[in-house]
Amino acid sequence: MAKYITKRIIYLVITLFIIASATFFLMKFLPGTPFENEEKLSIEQREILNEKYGLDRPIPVQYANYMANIVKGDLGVSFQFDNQPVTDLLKSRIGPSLQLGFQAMFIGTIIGILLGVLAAMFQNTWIDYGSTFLAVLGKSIPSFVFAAVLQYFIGVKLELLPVASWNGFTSSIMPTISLAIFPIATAARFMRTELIEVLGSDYITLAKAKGNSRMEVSFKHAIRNALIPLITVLGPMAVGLMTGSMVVEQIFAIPGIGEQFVKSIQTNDFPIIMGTTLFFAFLLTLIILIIDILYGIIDPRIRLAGGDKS
Amino acid sequence: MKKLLEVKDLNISFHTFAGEVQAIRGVNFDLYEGETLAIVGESGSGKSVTTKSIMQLLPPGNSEIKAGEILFNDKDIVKASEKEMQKIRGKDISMIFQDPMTSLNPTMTIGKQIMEPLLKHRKLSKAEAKERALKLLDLVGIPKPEIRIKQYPHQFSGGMRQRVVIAIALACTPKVLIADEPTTALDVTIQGQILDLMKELQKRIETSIIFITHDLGVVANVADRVAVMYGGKIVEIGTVDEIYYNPQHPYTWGLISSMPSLDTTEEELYVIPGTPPDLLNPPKGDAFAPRNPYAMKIDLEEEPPMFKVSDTHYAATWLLHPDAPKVEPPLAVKERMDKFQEKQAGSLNGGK
Amino acid sequence: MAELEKLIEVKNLKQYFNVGKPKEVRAVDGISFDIYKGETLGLVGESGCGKSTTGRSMIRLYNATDGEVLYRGENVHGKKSGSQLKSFNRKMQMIFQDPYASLNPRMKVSDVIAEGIDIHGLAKSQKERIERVYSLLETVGLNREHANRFPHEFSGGQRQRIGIARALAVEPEFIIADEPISALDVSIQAQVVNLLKKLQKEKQLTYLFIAHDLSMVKYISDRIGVMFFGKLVELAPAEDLYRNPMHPYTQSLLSAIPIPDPDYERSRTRKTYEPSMHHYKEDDDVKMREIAPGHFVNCSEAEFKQYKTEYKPK
Amino acid sequence: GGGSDSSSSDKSGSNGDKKGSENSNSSGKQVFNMVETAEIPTGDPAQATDAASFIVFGQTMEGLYVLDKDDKPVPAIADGEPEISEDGTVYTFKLREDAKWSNGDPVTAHDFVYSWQRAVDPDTASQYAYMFSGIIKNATEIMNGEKDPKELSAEAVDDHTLKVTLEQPVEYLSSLLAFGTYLPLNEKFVEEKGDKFGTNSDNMLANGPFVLTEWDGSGLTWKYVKNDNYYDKDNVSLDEVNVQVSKKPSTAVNLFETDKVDRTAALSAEYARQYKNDENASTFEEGSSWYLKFNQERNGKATPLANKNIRKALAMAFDKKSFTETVLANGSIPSDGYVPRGLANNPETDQDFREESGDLIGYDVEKAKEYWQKGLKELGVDKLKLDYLSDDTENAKTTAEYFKNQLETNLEGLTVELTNVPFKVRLDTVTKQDYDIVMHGWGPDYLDPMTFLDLYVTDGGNNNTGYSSEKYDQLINDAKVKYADDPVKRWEAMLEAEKLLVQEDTVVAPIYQRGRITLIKPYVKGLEEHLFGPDYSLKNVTIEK
Amino acid sequence: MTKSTEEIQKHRFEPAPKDSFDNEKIAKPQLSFAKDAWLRVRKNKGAIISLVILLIIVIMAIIGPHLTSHDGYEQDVSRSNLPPRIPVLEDWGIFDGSQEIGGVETNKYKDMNIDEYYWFGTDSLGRDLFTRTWLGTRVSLYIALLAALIDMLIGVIYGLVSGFKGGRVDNVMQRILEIMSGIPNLIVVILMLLILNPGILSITIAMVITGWIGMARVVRGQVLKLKNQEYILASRTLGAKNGRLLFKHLLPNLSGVIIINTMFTIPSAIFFEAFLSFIGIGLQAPEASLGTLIEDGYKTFQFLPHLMIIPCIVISIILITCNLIGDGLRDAFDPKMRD
Ligand SMILES: Nc1ncnc2c1ncn2[C@@H]1O[C@H](COP(=O)(O)OP(=O)(O)OP(=O)(O)O)[C@@H](O)[C@H]1O
Ligand SMILES: Nc1ncnc2c1ncn2[C@@H]1O[C@H](COP(=O)(O)OP(=O)(O)OP(=O)(O)O)[C@@H](O)[C@H]1O
Ligand SMILES: [Mg+2]
Ligand SMILES: [Mg+2]
Repeated sequence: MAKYITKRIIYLVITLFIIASATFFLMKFLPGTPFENEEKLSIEQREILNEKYGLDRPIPVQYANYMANIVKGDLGVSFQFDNQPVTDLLKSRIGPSLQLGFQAMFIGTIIGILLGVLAAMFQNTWIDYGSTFLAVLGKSIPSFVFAAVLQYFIGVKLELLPVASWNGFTSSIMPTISLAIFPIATAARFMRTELIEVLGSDYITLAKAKGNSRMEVSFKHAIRNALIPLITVLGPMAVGLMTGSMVVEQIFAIPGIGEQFVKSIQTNDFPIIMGTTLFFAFLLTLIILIIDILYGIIDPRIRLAGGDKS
Repeated sequence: MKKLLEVKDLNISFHTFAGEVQAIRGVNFDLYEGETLAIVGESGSGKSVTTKSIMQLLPPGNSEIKAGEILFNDKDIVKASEKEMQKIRGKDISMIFQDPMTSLNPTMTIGKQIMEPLLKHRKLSKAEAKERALKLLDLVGIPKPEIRIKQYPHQFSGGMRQRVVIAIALACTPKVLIADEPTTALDVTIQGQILDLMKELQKRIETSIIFITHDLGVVANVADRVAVMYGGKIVEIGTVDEIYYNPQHPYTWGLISSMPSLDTTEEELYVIPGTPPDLLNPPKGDAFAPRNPYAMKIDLEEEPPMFKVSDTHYAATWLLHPDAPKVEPPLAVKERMDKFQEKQAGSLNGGK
Repeated sequence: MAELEKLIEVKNLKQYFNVGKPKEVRAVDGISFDIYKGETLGLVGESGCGKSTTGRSMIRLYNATDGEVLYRGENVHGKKSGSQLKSFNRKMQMIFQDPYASLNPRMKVSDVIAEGIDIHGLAKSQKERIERVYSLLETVGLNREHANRFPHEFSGGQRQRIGIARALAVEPEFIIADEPISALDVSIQAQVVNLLKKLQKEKQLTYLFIAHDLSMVKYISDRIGVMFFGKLVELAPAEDLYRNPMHPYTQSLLSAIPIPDPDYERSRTRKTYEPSMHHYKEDDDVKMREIAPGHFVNCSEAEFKQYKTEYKPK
Repeated sequence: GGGSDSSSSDKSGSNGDKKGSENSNSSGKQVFNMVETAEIPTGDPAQATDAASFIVFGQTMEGLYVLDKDDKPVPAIADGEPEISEDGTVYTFKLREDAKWSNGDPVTAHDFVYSWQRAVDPDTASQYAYMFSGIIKNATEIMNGEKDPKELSAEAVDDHTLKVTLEQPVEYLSSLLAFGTYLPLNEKFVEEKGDKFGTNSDNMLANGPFVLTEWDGSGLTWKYVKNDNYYDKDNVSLDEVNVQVSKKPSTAVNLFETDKVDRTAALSAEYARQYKNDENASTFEEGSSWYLKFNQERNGKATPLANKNIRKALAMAFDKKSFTETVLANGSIPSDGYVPRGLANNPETDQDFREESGDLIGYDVEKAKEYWQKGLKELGVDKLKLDYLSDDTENAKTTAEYFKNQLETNLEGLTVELTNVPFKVRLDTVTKQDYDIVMHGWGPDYLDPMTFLDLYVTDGGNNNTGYSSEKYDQLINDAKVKYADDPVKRWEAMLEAEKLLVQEDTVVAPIYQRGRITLIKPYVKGLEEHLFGPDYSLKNVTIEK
Repeated sequence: MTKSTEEIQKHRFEPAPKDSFDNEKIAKPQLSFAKDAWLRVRKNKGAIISLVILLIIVIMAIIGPHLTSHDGYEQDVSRSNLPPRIPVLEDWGIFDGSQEIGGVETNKYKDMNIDEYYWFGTDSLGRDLFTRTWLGTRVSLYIALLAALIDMLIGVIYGLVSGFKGGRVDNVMQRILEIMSGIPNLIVVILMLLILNPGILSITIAMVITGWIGMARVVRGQVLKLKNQEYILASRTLGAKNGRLLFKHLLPNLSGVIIINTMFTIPSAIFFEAFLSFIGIGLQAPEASLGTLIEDGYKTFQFLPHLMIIPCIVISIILITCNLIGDGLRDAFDPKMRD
C-alpha cells in the first residue's frame, strides 16, 4: 500500500510538472501584456515594467525561475491584484468555491442517487420516466439560467433567501442548488444504469432467495455495488464543481475562484493562471488518487498492490 | 413418505420483444421429505424457471405464471404474497446457484452474508449468529473459519465459494434445498467434493433437495429420483435406477447414449440430431418429435400424455401406447435395460 | 502407432504473465511434449492449470517467455517474415471454448467463415469464395441458407460448428481445440465430437484436444497429457493412462469423473491430491520419466522406481 | 415614472424592521449600502490603474486638489490657490495645517514629495507614472533611469510648503493634482509596510473623509467608515458605507429591489432600458468618447479605408440616435464630435469644447451614399468587404450587429464581417494594425481635450490607423508647446485639430459619449458623480429617511 | 391416463415421414444485427417519440426560418422586444402580444399599430425570434453533429489505438490524456484565436482539441474488454493484421457504446459552444445559436421572459430527446438485453 501510494505520488508530481510546463509555455503565446493599463503605456514604460516583473528575460530563464519558485512554494504575485501573492489569493478565494462545490456535490449525489435508485427499482414505470425526465432536464438547462430564475423567484419575489451575499449558510443555499443540478442529473443517470445491471446479477437473486425484501436487497446489497463505478465519475465532477462555476459565482456574488480564473486568463495575469491551473491539476490528480484508494477500500476486490489500472 | 412440495400443471411464459416464450408448459412433480430429486435436461428446457418459480424469484415484469399450483406444506406458493414469500425464502426453501464466482456479494464479508438469513429468520443476536456462522463454515469444510469469516468473496477459490453458498443455503436448516447446477462451473475434483458434502449434509439435516444439472454422471451420484425435462415439460420421471437402466423416452435414450463412458470405443457417438425447440412457437404435438428418430405420425399431431411404466416411473411418449410399434432402443440403452432386467430379477430373488 | 512423424515438438515451454510485477503468474512453467501427425493429444487438468495458455502459446497468440515450439522442425516463435507467418497461420488453427464469445456478433456467418479465405486470398472471385463457404457449411452439417445469418440466431452447437468451419477454411494440418465442447449440452457435445472425428479421418488432421471432461477426452484422444499448476505431470496413451494412472494427481482426477451409472456412483471413492504428499527434497531431480513405453510421469528417482513396480502392463 | 418601484417601496416598509441591521438608521447611524462592479485591485495609488481603485482613493484620500460636484478642481490639502511664477512653471503650494493621516500623523509637503518620487521611480514600476512625464520637471528622465528619483522637481520647502517645477506651463495642472497618482503618501507608513503596502485595508492610511476597512485584498465586500482624523469631518454625515461587489447587473438590481443596497452600479443595457423612466434611476454622462476607428494601412498596404470618401461614407451611414436610444439605452448620448462634452471650457467664454466645436459629422444617408459611390469609383471596385473588430465587453456584440446592419443597409456593396475577441486580443490586433474598423473608446487622463487629441499624431502610440498629417501634427505641437502659456490660442488650435481629425480627414467616426444609469434610493442625497478620476464622491452624501 | 388414448387410430403410429422436418432449420426470420436493434428501439416508446420530436426539430431547423417573412437578421429597432403573438391563439387571450411593463398591462402591437405576427416575439434589435430560434437550432444541431463526428474520428481512434496497443503505448497515451484534461481548455482556446478568427471554425477546432477525451476513455475501456474476446483471438490465429482486427472486429462491436456516448456528448458540446460564444470566441454576431440566444435572453428574463424561455425549451427538447434516444439505443445494443 505504502509503496503504491509513493508510486502514485511520484506520478502525480510528474504530471503536475508537465502540466505546469505546458501551461507556462502556452501562456507565453498569449497576446498582449499582463498590464491592465496597456493601452496607455509608452514603450519605455513597458520595458520598465517588463524588467521589474522579469518578463524581459529569455523564456527558458523565466521558466527555470518559475519552476524553482514553485518548488519553494512561491507562486509569484498577481498582476491584477498588485503585490498580492498568488498563494494568498488562492487561499482566500478557494474557500467559498470549495464549500459550494462540496455542498453541491453532497446534496447533488445524494439526491441523484436516490432518483437513480427509484428509477432502477421501478424500471419502465412512470417513476422511472419521471426521474429520467428530471435528470435530463437538469442536464439540459444551463446552471446560470437556473441560478437566475432561483434568484429572482426565491430571492426577489418571495424574499425567502438572501439575493446575493456571502455570509452564513443561508446565502449558500441557492448557489448550492443551482450547482447541484448537474451532479444530480449525472448521478441519477449513472446510478440507474449501474443499479439495473447490479439488480440483474446472481448475488442479488441469492440475496432475494435469503428472504430479503426488495428494499433490503436494494439498500443492503445492490446500491453499494452500483456505487462503485459512480465514484470514478464523481472525482472529476467534484473538481469541476469545487473549482467553481464562474457564472453562478457571479450571480450570487460569491468570492470564489472560478470567475477570478477566467478573468486572469482574459487579462493575462500569468501568475494567477499558473497558480490556479496548478491548483486545479493538483486537486484533480489528488482526488483521482484518493478515489483510487477509496475504491480499494469500498471494493475489496481491488487490490492496490498491483497498481495496474487496466 | 410425506409430500413436501407438489407442483401441479405449472405453465409459465415470458413476454419478450420477440413474443411470448412459453418456457414451462405443464409441469407436474412432487418432492418427498428427505429425498433428492434431480432435474435433467438440456439448456433452455426450463429447469431454472421451474425452480425459480418455486422461490417466486422469476424476474418481475416480463414473467407470468399462466396456470398451475405449487403447494408447499399444502399452501399455494403461487398465490402467496411477497411478504409471505420472504418468510419462506431462506428459511423453508433455500437455493444454491450455478456460478459460485458471481453469486456472492463482492463487497460484503463472507460472515455477514452467512449471518444474514440467521438474523432474519432465526432472530438470533449478532453474537449467536456469528457463532452459528463459524459452525456452518466448519461444517462445509472451510478451515480456519475465524479468519475466513472476515474475508471477502474474492479471497476464496471457486470451490470455497460454493461451499460458502451452501453454508448460506443451509443456515436455517431449510426443508427444501434447491440447487441449480451447483457444480457445473467447478472442476471434476472439486465437484466431487461438493457433491459428497451435499450428500453428507443432507443426511445430517434431513432436507429435501431439488438438484438441477445436465450432467448425467452427477445425477447418478446424487439423485434418488430423476425428472427429465425437454422443451418446457417433464418427459420422463422415475427413480434413478429406472431412468438409467430402464429409460423409456427417446430423449432420455439420446441423452444416455450420447455420453461416452470410459469404455466406449465406438467409432461414432450416438447423436440427438437437430436443435432444441423454439419455445416462441412450440411445435404441435410432441416437442421432441422433430429430433426423434422413432417419431410417429401421431407425434406430429398430438402431445403424448404421461404413460405409467411403474408406480414411480412415468414417461410421455407415444411409444408406450399399446398400439405403438415396438422399437429397438440404441445399443447403449439396450445394454442398460438388460442389466436392469437382471438386477430386477436379482432383487426379486433376493427379496424372496 | 506405427510410423510416427513428429509434427510438433514443445520444448520446455514457459509462459509467464506480468513478468517482474508482484502479480506474476507462471501459467505454463516448462512443459515438453510431442504431437505426432494424425493423432489427437488430449490435455486435461483442473481449471487454471494452464491448458489454454499452452494452446495459445503454441499458436503464437502469446509470445512465449521461454522454450520453443517446433512445427515440422521450425520454431513457431522465431522471427518470421510476413509470408512465412501467413503460411504458418494456415497450418495451425484453433477452435475456441465459448461458442458465444468466439463468433463476432456483428459479422454474417459467411464472413466469419470466409475470414481466413480473405486473409490468405484463397478465393479468386466472389463466386469461388461463397462456394467455398457453402461447402464448408455443408462439411460441418449446416445449410447453405445459413450463410447470410448472424451468429446470435444459432444454437450453441451450431455456433461451435461454424467455428470449426472457420478453422477449416484455411485447410490446416493441426488444430488446437480448446475445450470445444464443455460449454455445450450433452446432447450436442456428441455432434461436435463426431464431427471432429470425421474431419480428422477425412483430412488427416492432428488435434490438440483440451478438455476437462475426462470421459470425452478418453474417447477422442490417442494420448493424454495431465497438467497440474503449469506443469505436465503425466503423459501416456489414453488407454494406458486410464488403466495405469501413476501420478497421484491423475489418480485423483480419474477418481472424480462422474459416470452416468448409479450403481458405479454408489460405490465410488474419491482420492484427494495434495502436492505436498510427494515429500520432495531439494536435491530430488523431479522430471518426466518414462515408466513404460510412451508413458511418462513427472516424478523423482525414488518415485520412478516405485511407479515402475506398480505399473500393470496389459 | 413607471410603477415597478411601487412594489419595491412597499417592501421597504415591511422589510425595514425585519432586516433592520442591514438597513440604515435603526440606531440613528447614517449607513449607506452600495454595489460596485469590480474588486479593488490595489490600495497603492502608484499601482492603481482602474476605476475601482481610484474610487477608493476618492473616498479615503485627498491630494492638493479634489474635484467638486461640477468636476472643477478645488483646493483640498492645498491651502488655497498656489503662487505661480511668471513663466507659469513654478508652483508654490501652501498646505493646510489641520490635515492628518488616519493614524494621527500630519499630512506634510514631504508626503507629496515622497509619493511623487516613488511613483516615477522605475523600481516602483507604476503604470500611471506617465502622468508625471512631461509635466513635472525631470520626471521623464527619472522614469527612463537617466536621473535619480531624488531629482524630481518637487520639493518640500517646509512641512507645509510644497514647491513644484514644471517642464512647461500646464493648462490643466489642477485636474492632474486631483488625480490618484498625485496623492500624498506617508513615507514612514509605506516603508514600514514595504511590499504589503496597499494589499489590504490594514495596510493603508487615509487622509480623506473615510477610512477603508474590512478589505482583505481580493474580497467582494468592504466598508468605508468615517475618518475621525479628517480635517473636514464635521461636514461628513455618513458613518458607514457598505460595499458589495456584484458583477452581474441583474444581481445588483435584485439587491436593490430587495432593499439590500441603496445604489446600484451602472446598469446594463437591458436593465437600463427597463429602468430608464424609473423614479430611482439616475443618469450620468461619463467622460469617455466612443467612435469607429479606421485603419488606413494594413500589412504595409493601403486599405480601402485609406480613401477619405469611403471613411466619410462609413462615418455618416449609421443612425447614432436610435443606436444610443435603443441599443445602448443607458443614458449615452449620440455625438458628432470626438472630444466629449463637459471635459473643458473655453478659457475666455467658458463655453464647452464640444458645443463650440459643434457637430462635425452626423448621420446622413444621402451624403453617405454619395461619398460611398465616389469612393468606390476611386478605388475602382463596386463591392467592399470590411472587418469590424470589437472586444467582448458587455453590449459589444449587439453593437456590432447593429453597425453591421446599418452600414450594410445604407451602403450598397458593403459587407461587414464581425469579429468579437477578448479585450487583450483586440488590443493586440489593433496594435499590430491588423484590422479594418474597430470600435474604440477613450477616457480622459486629465480635464483637457488634449488627452483625446494627441492620440492621432503621426506614430502616436495609440494612433494605430496609419493616419499621418503634417498639419495635424503641427496643430497638436503648437497647442502643446508654442501656445503653452497662451490658453486662448491653444484652445483654437485644439478646435481646429478636432475639426481636421473628424470632419476633414475622418480618421475616426464619432458615435457617442457614454452615459450610465444607476438606481439610487430617493433618500440618498448628495452623491456626486465625476467624469474623471473617481466615479463618485461620498463625502457629502446624507441619508434622509 | 391410458384410457383416453384408446380410440387412437392405428395408422397414426406409423413412423413419421423423415423429410417433414429439417433439423437445422432456423424458424425465425432473418434478422440482421441492425434490424434486431431497431426492433428493440421500436419497443421503447420514449425513444421513438423522442426520435419523432427530434426529427420535427430538424425539419423546423431546415424550413423554420422560411416560414415567416422575416429573415432573422433584418433589424427594426422600433419593433424591439415585442412579446410573442400568434394567430388563433391570440383569440383565446394567450400569446396576444400583451405584456406587463412596469406593472402596467400593455400591448405594444396595438400601441404601435403593428399588424404582423411575431410568433415568438422580437429581440432587442427588433429581429424576429421565431426565425432566429430556428437559425440558432441549425447552428446547435451543426455543433451536435460536429461533436459527434469529432468524438467518432478522434476519440474513437485514440481510444482504439490506446486500448488495442496496450502496454507502454497505452500508458503513455493515458498520461497524455491526463495532462490534457489538466490544462484549462480556456487557455488553449484563447491561444487559437492567434491563429484563427473567431467563428464557427474556431469552435470546431476548439472542440477538436478538447471534445473527444471522454469518448477516448470509454472506447479504450471497451477495447480492453473486447480485445481478448475469443473471436478476436480467432481472427488472429487466422493471421489477421491489426487493421482488420480494429476495423472489422472491434469497431463494429463498439458501435453501441460509441453511439450512446455520442448521444451523451452532444449536450455538453452544445453548452460548450454557448460558453465559447459567451467569452467571445464562439459564433460571431449576428449569427446565433440556441446557446447564445439563451445567454442573451437570460439577461432580461425578468421582463422579457420569452427571449430566454423559448430557446431554452428548444434546447431542452433537443437534449431530452437525445438522451432518451441514447437510453433507448443503449438498451437496444446491450447484449444482456437480448432475449
Ligand atoms: N427472463 C427471461 N426472459 C425471457 N425468457 C426467459 C427468461 N428466463 C428464461 N427464459 C426462457 O425460458 C426458457 C427456459 O429457461 P431456463 O433458464 O429455465 O433453462 P434451463 O433449463 O435452466 O437452461 P440452462 O441449462 O441453460 O440453465 C428458455 O427458453 C429461456 O429462453
Ligand atoms: N493474459 C493473462 N494475463 C495474466 N494471467 C493470465 C492470462 N491468461 C491466463 N492467465 C493466468 O494463467 C493461469 C492459467 O490460465 P489458463 O487459461 O491457461 O488455464 P486453463 O487451464 O485453460 O483453465 P480453464 O480450464 O479455466 O480454461 C491462470 O491462473 C490465469 O489466471
Ligand atoms: Mg438454468
Ligand atoms: Mg482454458
